[in-house]
Amino acid sequence: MNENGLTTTRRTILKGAAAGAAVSFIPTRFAIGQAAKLKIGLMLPFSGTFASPGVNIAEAFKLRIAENGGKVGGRDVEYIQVDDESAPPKAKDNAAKLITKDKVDVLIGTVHSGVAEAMAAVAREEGTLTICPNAGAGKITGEMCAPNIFRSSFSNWQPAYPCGKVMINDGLKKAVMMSWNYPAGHEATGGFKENFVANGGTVVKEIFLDFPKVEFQAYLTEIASIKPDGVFVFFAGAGALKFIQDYAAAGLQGKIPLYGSGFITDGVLKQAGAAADGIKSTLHYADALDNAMNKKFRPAFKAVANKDADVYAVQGYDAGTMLIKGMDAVKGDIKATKALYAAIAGATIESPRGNFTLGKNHNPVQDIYLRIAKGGEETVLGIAHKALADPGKGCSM
Amino acid sequence: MPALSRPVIALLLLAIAGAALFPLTAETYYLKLMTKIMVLGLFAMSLDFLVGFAGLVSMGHAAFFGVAGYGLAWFANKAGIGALEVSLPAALAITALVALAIGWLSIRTTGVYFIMITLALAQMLFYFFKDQRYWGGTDGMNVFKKPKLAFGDWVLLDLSNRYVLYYTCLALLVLAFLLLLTLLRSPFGRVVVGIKENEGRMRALGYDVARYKLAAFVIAGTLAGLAGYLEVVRSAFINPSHLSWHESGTVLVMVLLGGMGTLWGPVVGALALVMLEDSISSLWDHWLLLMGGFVIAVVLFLPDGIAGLIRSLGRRAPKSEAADD
Amino acid sequence: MTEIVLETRALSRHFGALMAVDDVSIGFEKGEVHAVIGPNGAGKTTLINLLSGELLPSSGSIHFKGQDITRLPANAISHLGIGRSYQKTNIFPRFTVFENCWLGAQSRLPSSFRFFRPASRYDAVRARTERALELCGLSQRAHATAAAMSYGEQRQLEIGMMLATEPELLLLDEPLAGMGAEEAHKVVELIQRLAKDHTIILIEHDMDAVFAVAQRLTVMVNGRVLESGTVEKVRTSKAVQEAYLGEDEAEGEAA
Amino acid sequence: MTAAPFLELDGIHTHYGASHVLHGVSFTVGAGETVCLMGRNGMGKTTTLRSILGLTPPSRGSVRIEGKDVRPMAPHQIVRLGIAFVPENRGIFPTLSVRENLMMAARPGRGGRLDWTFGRIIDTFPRLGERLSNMGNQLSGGEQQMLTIGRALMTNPDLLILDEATEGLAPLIRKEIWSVIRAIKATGIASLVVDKDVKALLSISDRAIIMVKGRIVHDGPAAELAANPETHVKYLGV
Amino acid sequence: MDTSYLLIQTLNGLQYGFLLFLVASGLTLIFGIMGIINLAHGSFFMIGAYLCYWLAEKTGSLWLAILLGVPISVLVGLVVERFGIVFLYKRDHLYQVLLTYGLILIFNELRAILWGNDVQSVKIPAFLAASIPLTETQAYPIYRLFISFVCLLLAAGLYVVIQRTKLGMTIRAGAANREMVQALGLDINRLFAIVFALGAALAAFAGMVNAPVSSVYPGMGEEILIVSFVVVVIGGLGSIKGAFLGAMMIGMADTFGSVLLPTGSGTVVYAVMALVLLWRPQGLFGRAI
Repeated sequence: MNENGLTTTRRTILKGAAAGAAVSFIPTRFAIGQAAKLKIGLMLPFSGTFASPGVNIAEAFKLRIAENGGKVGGRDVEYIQVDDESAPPKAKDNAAKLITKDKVDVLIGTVHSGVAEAMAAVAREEGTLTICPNAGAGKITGEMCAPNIFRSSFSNWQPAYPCGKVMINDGLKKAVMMSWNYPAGHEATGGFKENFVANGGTVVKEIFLDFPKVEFQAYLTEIASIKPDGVFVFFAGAGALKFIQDYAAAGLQGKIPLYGSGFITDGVLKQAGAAADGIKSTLHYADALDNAMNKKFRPAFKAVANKDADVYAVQGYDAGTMLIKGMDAVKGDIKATKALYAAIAGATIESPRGNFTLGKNHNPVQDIYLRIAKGGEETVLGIAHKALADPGKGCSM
Repeated sequence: MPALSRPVIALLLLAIAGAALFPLTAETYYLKLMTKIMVLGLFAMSLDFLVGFAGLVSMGHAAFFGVAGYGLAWFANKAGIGALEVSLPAALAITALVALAIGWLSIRTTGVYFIMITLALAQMLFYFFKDQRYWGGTDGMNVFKKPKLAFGDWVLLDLSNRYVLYYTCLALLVLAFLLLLTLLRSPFGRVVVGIKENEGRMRALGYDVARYKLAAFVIAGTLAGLAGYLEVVRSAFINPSHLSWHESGTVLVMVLLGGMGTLWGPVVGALALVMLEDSISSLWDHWLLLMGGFVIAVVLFLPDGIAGLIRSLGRRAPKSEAADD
Repeated sequence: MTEIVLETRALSRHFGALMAVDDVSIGFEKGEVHAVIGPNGAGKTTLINLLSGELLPSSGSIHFKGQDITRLPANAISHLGIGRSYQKTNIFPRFTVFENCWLGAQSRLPSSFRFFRPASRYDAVRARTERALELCGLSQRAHATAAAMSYGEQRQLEIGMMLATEPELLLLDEPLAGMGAEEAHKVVELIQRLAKDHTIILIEHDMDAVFAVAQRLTVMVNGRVLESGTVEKVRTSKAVQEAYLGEDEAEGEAA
Repeated sequence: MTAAPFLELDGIHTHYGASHVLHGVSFTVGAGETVCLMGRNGMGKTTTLRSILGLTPPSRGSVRIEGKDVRPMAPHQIVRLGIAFVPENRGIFPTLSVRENLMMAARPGRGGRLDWTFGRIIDTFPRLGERLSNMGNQLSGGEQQMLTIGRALMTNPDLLILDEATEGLAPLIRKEIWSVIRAIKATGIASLVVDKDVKALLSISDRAIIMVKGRIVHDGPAAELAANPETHVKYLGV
Repeated sequence: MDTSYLLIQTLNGLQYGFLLFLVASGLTLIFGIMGIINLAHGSFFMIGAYLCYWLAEKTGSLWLAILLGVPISVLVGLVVERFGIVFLYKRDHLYQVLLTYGLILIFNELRAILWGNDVQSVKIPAFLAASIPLTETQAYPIYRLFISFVCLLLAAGLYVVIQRTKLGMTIRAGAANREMVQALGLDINRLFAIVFALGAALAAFAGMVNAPVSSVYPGMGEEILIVSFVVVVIGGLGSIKGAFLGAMMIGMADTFGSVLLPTGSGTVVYAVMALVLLWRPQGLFGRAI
């Protein structure tokens, strides 16, 4: 990209640093006697609906760096945190500020898909290494994919897709899908529908309500009158909790089985209690996963964050691993972009969710688990889909 | 009618010269910030024409800002057209039509009704873009393909270049200012200003007041559309919040802060507000608390805005007033 | 000269239960000065508001030169050549006198949807403005701000703005209201001058002024026409004597 | 009659925005006295009344009620010192019924005096009694005027201020209003009356005041003025 | 669409309508009597909801929360009136819009400081948490019936206060002619304070009873404010009757709109408003403008 070159050159001149191109192995900036700190911008929601995922990601990411001796590729790190408020309109300015004013070397973020897309757009333009630790917007590793953009989490399509088959396997052929009227909702329900219809199911009704409204009553009334075999939903956070409670209050729990992308129960299971009993969901992680990494990670996270780890924490942790793997390969020279990106893309990431690799479009290729909720606990029923890769529609890389 | 005294003209010329030289010294960040300020300044100026001159207090001005933005996004993303000579006129034409429709409905009312109806109709458009999957819902659309003005291989304007964009915005801002000044001095402008001063009397003098108000509304809306178009070029992003009533409120604050009925005041208002946000927001999470207090303080203590302040400072020379009598 | 230019037929307007104008039928003749008198609240101003299109009648109709103008808006009526002045000074206070009259004069352009040429270069409008200023006697004050002028001058401006629209029929609502004797005299002279080539409908309390300029009178009480005709006819009307002009005596007897 | 008059204006100046309307107006109204305020349109009569009530506070001078300066007070506090106001435009509440118009104003006078009750008002204005459940805007002009006066009396005032109470009314109704005012005067309530009907005014007033351009030009016994028609012809131009 | 389905949706529409009425009636009263256009009115709704959440957490009881919350919101209303709105009585609507816009920013930030930006939920009291089964799958939550009932009760109470009491007469009189009310010896400032506090309390109360079903979130005040504007514009500014009718219309339009036309639900209420205005620019019960 023409523009990237221009920007980088220009900034280098402005900073009056040694001509960058000639000394590509040496970190460009020096503090007294040692390599300059690596500036990491954490652009995450620290307030609002997604504050809890935001905080968990940040804590787990820092935990991973701390486990690595507080260094990345041999360089000390400096964090610059920005609360993105999950507000897409502010995203461009926030990201641009981090890159052009604060001059971060790496950008980590974020939870909200719309914000992440805006971040990715700026990152593409400015050529800054960016790792997305949650937002599942298909575009980020689809039509917007770029050599410098990675994702440590999932695509919205990914955890929902296997659920279509799961419902068919349970003998349910007539489904209602419901989500918020926003791209994440459309992508997730789309993934479900793709697999559900392909295996002989029919979606009788698609309900999309205003984001982030949680007034479900009118729609639950409608579901009750349609009487489908099952309901598939994509909701997250407080909205998910509210949905589970309202679903039970409307008398539908146990009468019409409820399925969802795993976010329906993640992080709200304790509060939902019995109202969540029987909900089946598919996700690339489950708290109860039985592997060594997970058993090590969960207490470690609890020790620093003072709360239980969840899928978001795992994704933040893995973002740290991805950065470390890449930077170690280039010994801390962030300017060696080609080698850096290749190292990340080719790595096998040891994760509490089980090891995964990155697909061509820089999205994880990972196992999707089937879980069921009961009495405030989630039980893993098995793997719903092994090593599922996002199709990465529209990505030409 | 907008009287530009000599010191004000001198100040304005100085400001334009300063803005023209600014990119020579600025870092990318400040270059972009200035571009943003000019775009918002244009937006505020268009609202000032409506509020400060035509006397129509609209709380839905962001609707036009957003519609034009979506217009550009449609051309770039859905139709794949990057030609400025297509997308700009088309986006402005759509905006003008929308302004005509909203104006036609709201002009029939006055005062508080007008405020509420413009607010509600803008909100209707907000939901239109928010609810339709086609427009990308709350996540909006990213616009990577920036418009270009080219004849064959000869590229006249490539707005993906940040310097070109900067100077385009500056030029359009100045042009819009001159256009509105010209309008205000024309017979049309006299009528518009007369309506603000005494609507009933204008009617009795034989003016079909509603038509002039509607025309003023459409002109202001279309200019807001120009600002919206540039905003999307600048940020490469559009989502429903560009049409939200917060946006309408903020731009109204810019108009008041800068000084109503001056055209240039609101640009100063935009500058002040953006700089304030830029400097405080990173220091304090709850900077909006300060902002709220600031807005209230301006309403209570500086009702004529910064322009009023400048004018009262310049009132040392009573000569010009004596000349009037 | 008995051509009727303006005519009301059974014109009524009520506000709630209040009959402000009640079944009024008057014909105004071309070229005459026709005064409408009556106590405050008799419905005179409401009548003017109906004639100028600022109020819609509850029933009845208004005809101007044979055309039914009952439902026309005020601006359309102005364009037919009917101008009005207001009882309560109704000007553009923050504009200069010149600008005030300019707006009247400019309204006679076929349209003011002219966006680019500076207004000041429309010479015909300028000429009309200056003529109106001359007529109402404010040429010397053209550049004073309207709000800063004396009450009497504002009253003159009130008429000047109307004249700038070059109407053929004038509706004057108490042009002398609140004026001192000298100022009043000037306005009476102005009305006399205008009377030569305009039809004038005049509401006025000052009886001396009314008798000085009017050829015909209509007396209204409680929204109804009590009497209408030549000055002599009204002066000698028994009904008017009792109900209006002579009421002081009636009160005196009661006392 | 005590030493201090009930109402005393002392050199008040009042502005409406930039225009200076009253130029040092001074006069008094004694307890139980009926005073009329005359002058042509725009001479400042209504402004004088509004200045007394604090609705348009004077910029200079003082207004005293029973010797107490009321200038710092809010209109409702001034009124509660025993004044009732019948404004020029009548000020009927159109969305309230006749009964409600009267009831909302009801309060005892100073010292808990309750001379005027709902019943007595209805006795005084039998026509209101017939229309109790009608809304204010369904009344004729004369009925509205009676309602305004009745409503004023419901506050049991010591001073009744009437601004153009007979304006725009048919002669018969006017007569009725004048006789009501006379009856009120007979009960010992002081009044300050503004009207255009000079003869009627002079016949009921104890004292007459004439205003020209925001100044008092004449203040004397009404009978004296009635006997000297040239004075009022000069100032009032009738 | 069977009858029980229609019945439930109608109940949903009515319940939303009643809630809107509580908010809109305050808005319209404040405008009608004080001439103030108060953008911050929605903030009282939000404050009510957050107070309810906070007090319910502290006391463990929704009832106690409402009992304590109402006087607090009255107090907040009084403070806002005395220290903010009071400066606006003689100012242009433009300044009213801007000052109350500033108030919104302040309220939102204070809320963020006091209670954070998270979405919170309030528990429905146990004895109202059940549903009334209508068919095999359809049921109607009792708490929603309770909301409708309470709102209807309040609306009736408001009607009685306004139509039958001396305060009500004074309020109606003040809406018609502010100066005359003063001239009759009634303290208009006190009346303003009462009306403003009453409006604030109604909105806050609506936020409280609604908190358990809608949950509590930052943007809730502005959301309801704008819909309330629509209600008031439809009903006619200053008219309580109009506000009631408008609220019912919008409640129904929104509920059925979101079911029948899910992706156009946001626009439905505004389309209704536009239609009403085409027919009557001053709203259903508004005075001619």
